[in-house]
Amino acid sequence: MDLNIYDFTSFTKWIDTSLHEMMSPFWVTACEMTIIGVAILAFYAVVGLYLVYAERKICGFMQNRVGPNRVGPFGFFQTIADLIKLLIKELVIIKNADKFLFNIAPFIIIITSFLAIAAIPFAKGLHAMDFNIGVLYVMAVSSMGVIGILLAGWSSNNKYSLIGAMRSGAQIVSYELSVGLSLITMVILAGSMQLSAIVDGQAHGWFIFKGHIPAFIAFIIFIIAGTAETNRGPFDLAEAESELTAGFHTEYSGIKFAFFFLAEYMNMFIIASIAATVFWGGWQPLWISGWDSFNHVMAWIPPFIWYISKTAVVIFIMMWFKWTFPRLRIDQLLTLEWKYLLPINLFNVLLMAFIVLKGWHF
Amino acid sequence: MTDLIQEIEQQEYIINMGPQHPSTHGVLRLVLSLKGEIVKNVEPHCGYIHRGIEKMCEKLTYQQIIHLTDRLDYLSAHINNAAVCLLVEKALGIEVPERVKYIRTIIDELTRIASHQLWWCSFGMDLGGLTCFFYGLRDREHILDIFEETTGGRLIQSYYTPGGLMKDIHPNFQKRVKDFIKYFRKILPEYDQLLTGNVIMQARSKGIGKLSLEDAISFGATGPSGRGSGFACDVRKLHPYHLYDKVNFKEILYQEGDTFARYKVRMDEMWESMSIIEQLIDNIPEGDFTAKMKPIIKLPEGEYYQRVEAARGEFGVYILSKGDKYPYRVKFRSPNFSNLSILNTIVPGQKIADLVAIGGSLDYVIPDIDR
Amino acid sequence: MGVKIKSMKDADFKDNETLELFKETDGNIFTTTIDNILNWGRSNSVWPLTFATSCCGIEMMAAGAARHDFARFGIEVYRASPRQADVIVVAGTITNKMAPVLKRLYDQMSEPKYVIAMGSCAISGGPFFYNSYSVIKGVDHLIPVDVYVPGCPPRPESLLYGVMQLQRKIKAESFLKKQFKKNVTTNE
Amino acid sequence: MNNEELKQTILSILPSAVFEENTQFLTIQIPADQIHDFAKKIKESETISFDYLFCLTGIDYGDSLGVIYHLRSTKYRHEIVVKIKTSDRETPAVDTVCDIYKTAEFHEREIFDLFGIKFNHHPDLRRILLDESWEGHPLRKDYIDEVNIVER
Repeated sequence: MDLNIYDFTSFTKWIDTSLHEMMSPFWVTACEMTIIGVAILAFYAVVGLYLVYAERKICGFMQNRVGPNRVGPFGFFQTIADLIKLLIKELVIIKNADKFLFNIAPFIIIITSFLAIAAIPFAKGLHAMDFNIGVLYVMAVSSMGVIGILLAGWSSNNKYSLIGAMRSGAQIVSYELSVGLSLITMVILAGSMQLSAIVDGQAHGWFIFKGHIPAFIAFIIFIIAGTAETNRGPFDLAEAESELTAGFHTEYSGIKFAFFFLAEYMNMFIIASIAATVFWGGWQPLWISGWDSFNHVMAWIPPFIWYISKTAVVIFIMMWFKWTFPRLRIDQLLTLEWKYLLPINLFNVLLMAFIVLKGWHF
Repeated sequence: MTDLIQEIEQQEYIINMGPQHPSTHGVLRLVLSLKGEIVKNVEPHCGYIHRGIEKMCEKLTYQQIIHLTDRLDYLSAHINNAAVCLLVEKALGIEVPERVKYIRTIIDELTRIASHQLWWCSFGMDLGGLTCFFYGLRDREHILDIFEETTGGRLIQSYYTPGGLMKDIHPNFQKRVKDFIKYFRKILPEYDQLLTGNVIMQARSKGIGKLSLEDAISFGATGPSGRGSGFACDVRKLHPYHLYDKVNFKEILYQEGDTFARYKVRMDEMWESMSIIEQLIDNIPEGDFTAKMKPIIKLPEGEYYQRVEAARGEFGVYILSKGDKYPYRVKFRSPNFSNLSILNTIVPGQKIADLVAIGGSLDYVIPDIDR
Repeated sequence: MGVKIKSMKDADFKDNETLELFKETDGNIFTTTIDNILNWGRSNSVWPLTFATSCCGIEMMAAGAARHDFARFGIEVYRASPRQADVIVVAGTITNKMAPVLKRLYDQMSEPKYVIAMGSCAISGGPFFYNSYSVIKGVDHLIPVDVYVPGCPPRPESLLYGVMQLQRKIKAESFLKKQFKKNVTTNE
Repeated sequence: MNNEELKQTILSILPSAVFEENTQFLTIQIPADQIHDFAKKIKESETISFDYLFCLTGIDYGDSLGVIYHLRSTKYRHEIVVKIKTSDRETPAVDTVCDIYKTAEFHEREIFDLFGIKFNHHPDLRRILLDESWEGHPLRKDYIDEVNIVER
């Protein structure tokens, strides 16, 4: 496999060395951090906005409608118009709300979703930070968002918000287990927690094919639990429009509401990209042993395209869930996790360990 | 410390659902006492859309009352109008032409299907399945198209008048109705695929909100809400009007009394309505579309009561006439008002999400409750 | 603002130059450009509140559904929380008991907010004008109305047209000037 | 059971019942203070078993107020109309039947709201359709509201 043409390592190295020639190491670090920060911020904004747009178009497609089509070609600038509107909307100050917590909650949510992006490999060498415990980091950071939800619900001084926040707390704490265990299953197969190493390990076959049965089970569980972790339908109990009006963000207006709105889509993106990275080989092209010319053609498609399209497929599946299923009730939600997903998952970990020990994987 | 815990345990968490809330289907206000997620007590507060229609009717002629009954239960507007028309015709001893009876039966059943479609949308939406909303409304538009061609209106048409109809049906009417039946017979199984067979939907509706037969009778819960508990209350069978004694149809009865039974009753009723229409649509006889009526209707002195089977249950009109052109007292027995009163019996002990599902399965139309 | 929406021709709707003519000309180019961008965003993203009292509500639902599809104009997101909504479509009769609730809902909405009175009940009391003891004769007794959509109930197309009129009205506004004026008054 | 037999049975339960002529349903007038006992008897009676109250109407006769009960037996499918009249307009009061027919709870609240008839022993007699602070009872014939009503 010749992937060197798409290797970003030398490019980043070159930036690093040329910066070192110009300034002192302290300023180099500062400069690099700024570049990465700005790049990720831009990426974040674009992805967030266009996920909202994609969701509207997809739900329109599923509901026999056209969706937005007046603002720009095919309504392409619809979400930008929404963003401008939300930016200049009044921020309502709630009487008797806990002002400090009320104001800080949307930032906690958006920062946690922001942090998780740092660890995700977009292509070889295109990595904000390559932790050796990448999987653990992503899990830890993305589950911190629940603190923001809890604070938002608690500080709003609104009864619906409080119920929404409590539901969300119970839900995320439970489903965190399933997300973690299904990732652990894959870590056993990969033998590493470093995301770049996990991706490298899939150069000759994605883990979902390599790990066959247990990997497939882990993938299904990960998708279910991941959907639940992002508070999306059919697990959108925290917002539950028909029950709790708007759930934990009932009292938020303007840009603070936009933060919640955006963070939901970014969390979905993160879950989808982890699924793509761990199960579907991240930026690695499709590789089938023996089909050399086919593999060669696949390798010519840039890794970033591979990564984005895999993520898009997972996101589409998650949107499909939302627009098909009715919502679960809170006790059914917890039953599903504690009585079904968790035991299956624990068994699956054992199965995977056994298969790896015996070397029965491909 | 234990005292404090006990005191907190005793306290109830009271929330207001409504008047502006997505799942109360209008401006109903429910005051819920919660304990965690479990509803301890629910107290309906209605009257937010009480428009005083009964008082207004005392200053209106019988032809004018039609326009207000439309606006009671706007989803079964035609059926409500039929009640007033039948009452006036009965009081005056007028026999309407056979053609009118056929058309009225067909339009009533179309109204019922349209109403159940809208119920299906909102029930799906209450459960959180937003796509149902668009499927149901998409198919409802087909019925509204038929109505629009014949009556000129979409939602509120005032098509019936005492003695007959406002005008004759459109020449396309029969063809379009047949087309619609053909189309809808194909589409209705899709509804089942999307919602009825769904595991989540079944888990959320089976065994939830059980209404016993005794309670259903005692509360006067009629329509699909009553028939889901095995209460044989279909006015079309008990006191046939229009042509319901001539057509073959089943009264849908389920014994379980839960949300799912009420759901199934409505789904099955759509099939029955289609079969009723199919029996009639080809046989509409030629003739006048209205009987000869005097421009000013004066009911003979006396009391009259007429009931019809509206989409949500038994709709009754009580009129006390003193021989004037205005009625002395008009009372509408609205099905939703009685159906609302069962809420505090079946909800306590269930979760908030169940309350929403139960509310959806009872299918409220708030202006019908408040009049 | 000396703007009369009615005097605008239909073709001018897309034409920003005509819109500028309607604005007072004392603003400089910079603020006008920013205003245009802001107004473009605001007018293309009008989120209604899920609020319906009676029959008109069904037509509002129909307007959002598959055939008429509100979403094309960016009016897709029906918000259940008044804080996040931009426009309250008063669809249906408002009674004396409902009036304080409606006022409160309007107050809970965040600025800039608009009101569409949908249907003759909301405009004037409609069929319940005479002899009714509990109906408010027009919602403009309670809250300021921007667009009236007549009909009983109005067709979904009418509602769409009404919302488009609201979009024109937003486009002719000057957001910055309004903000500036507000600040001046609060400073005094 | 036809109307004639029904008449006999009801007379055996309440001899003082007065039957009206030429009506759609079998209609009886009974004294206002007997309604609770009468309703209990006709509901529990095995032979007539009126268990379904399908309409409960308040009415203003001018000199007095009245309540009309439309009853039906789901078992035998016969119907009856029971009418009572209050003695005066100022302090009208009748006994509630909501312990017998649960649907009466809401309907009686509505009648209390619109006509001002007080139902004794009703568990929760408040206004249901109008505000708590509303003055007067709008469906009475002598109700005047110059603020809200535009006469035509």
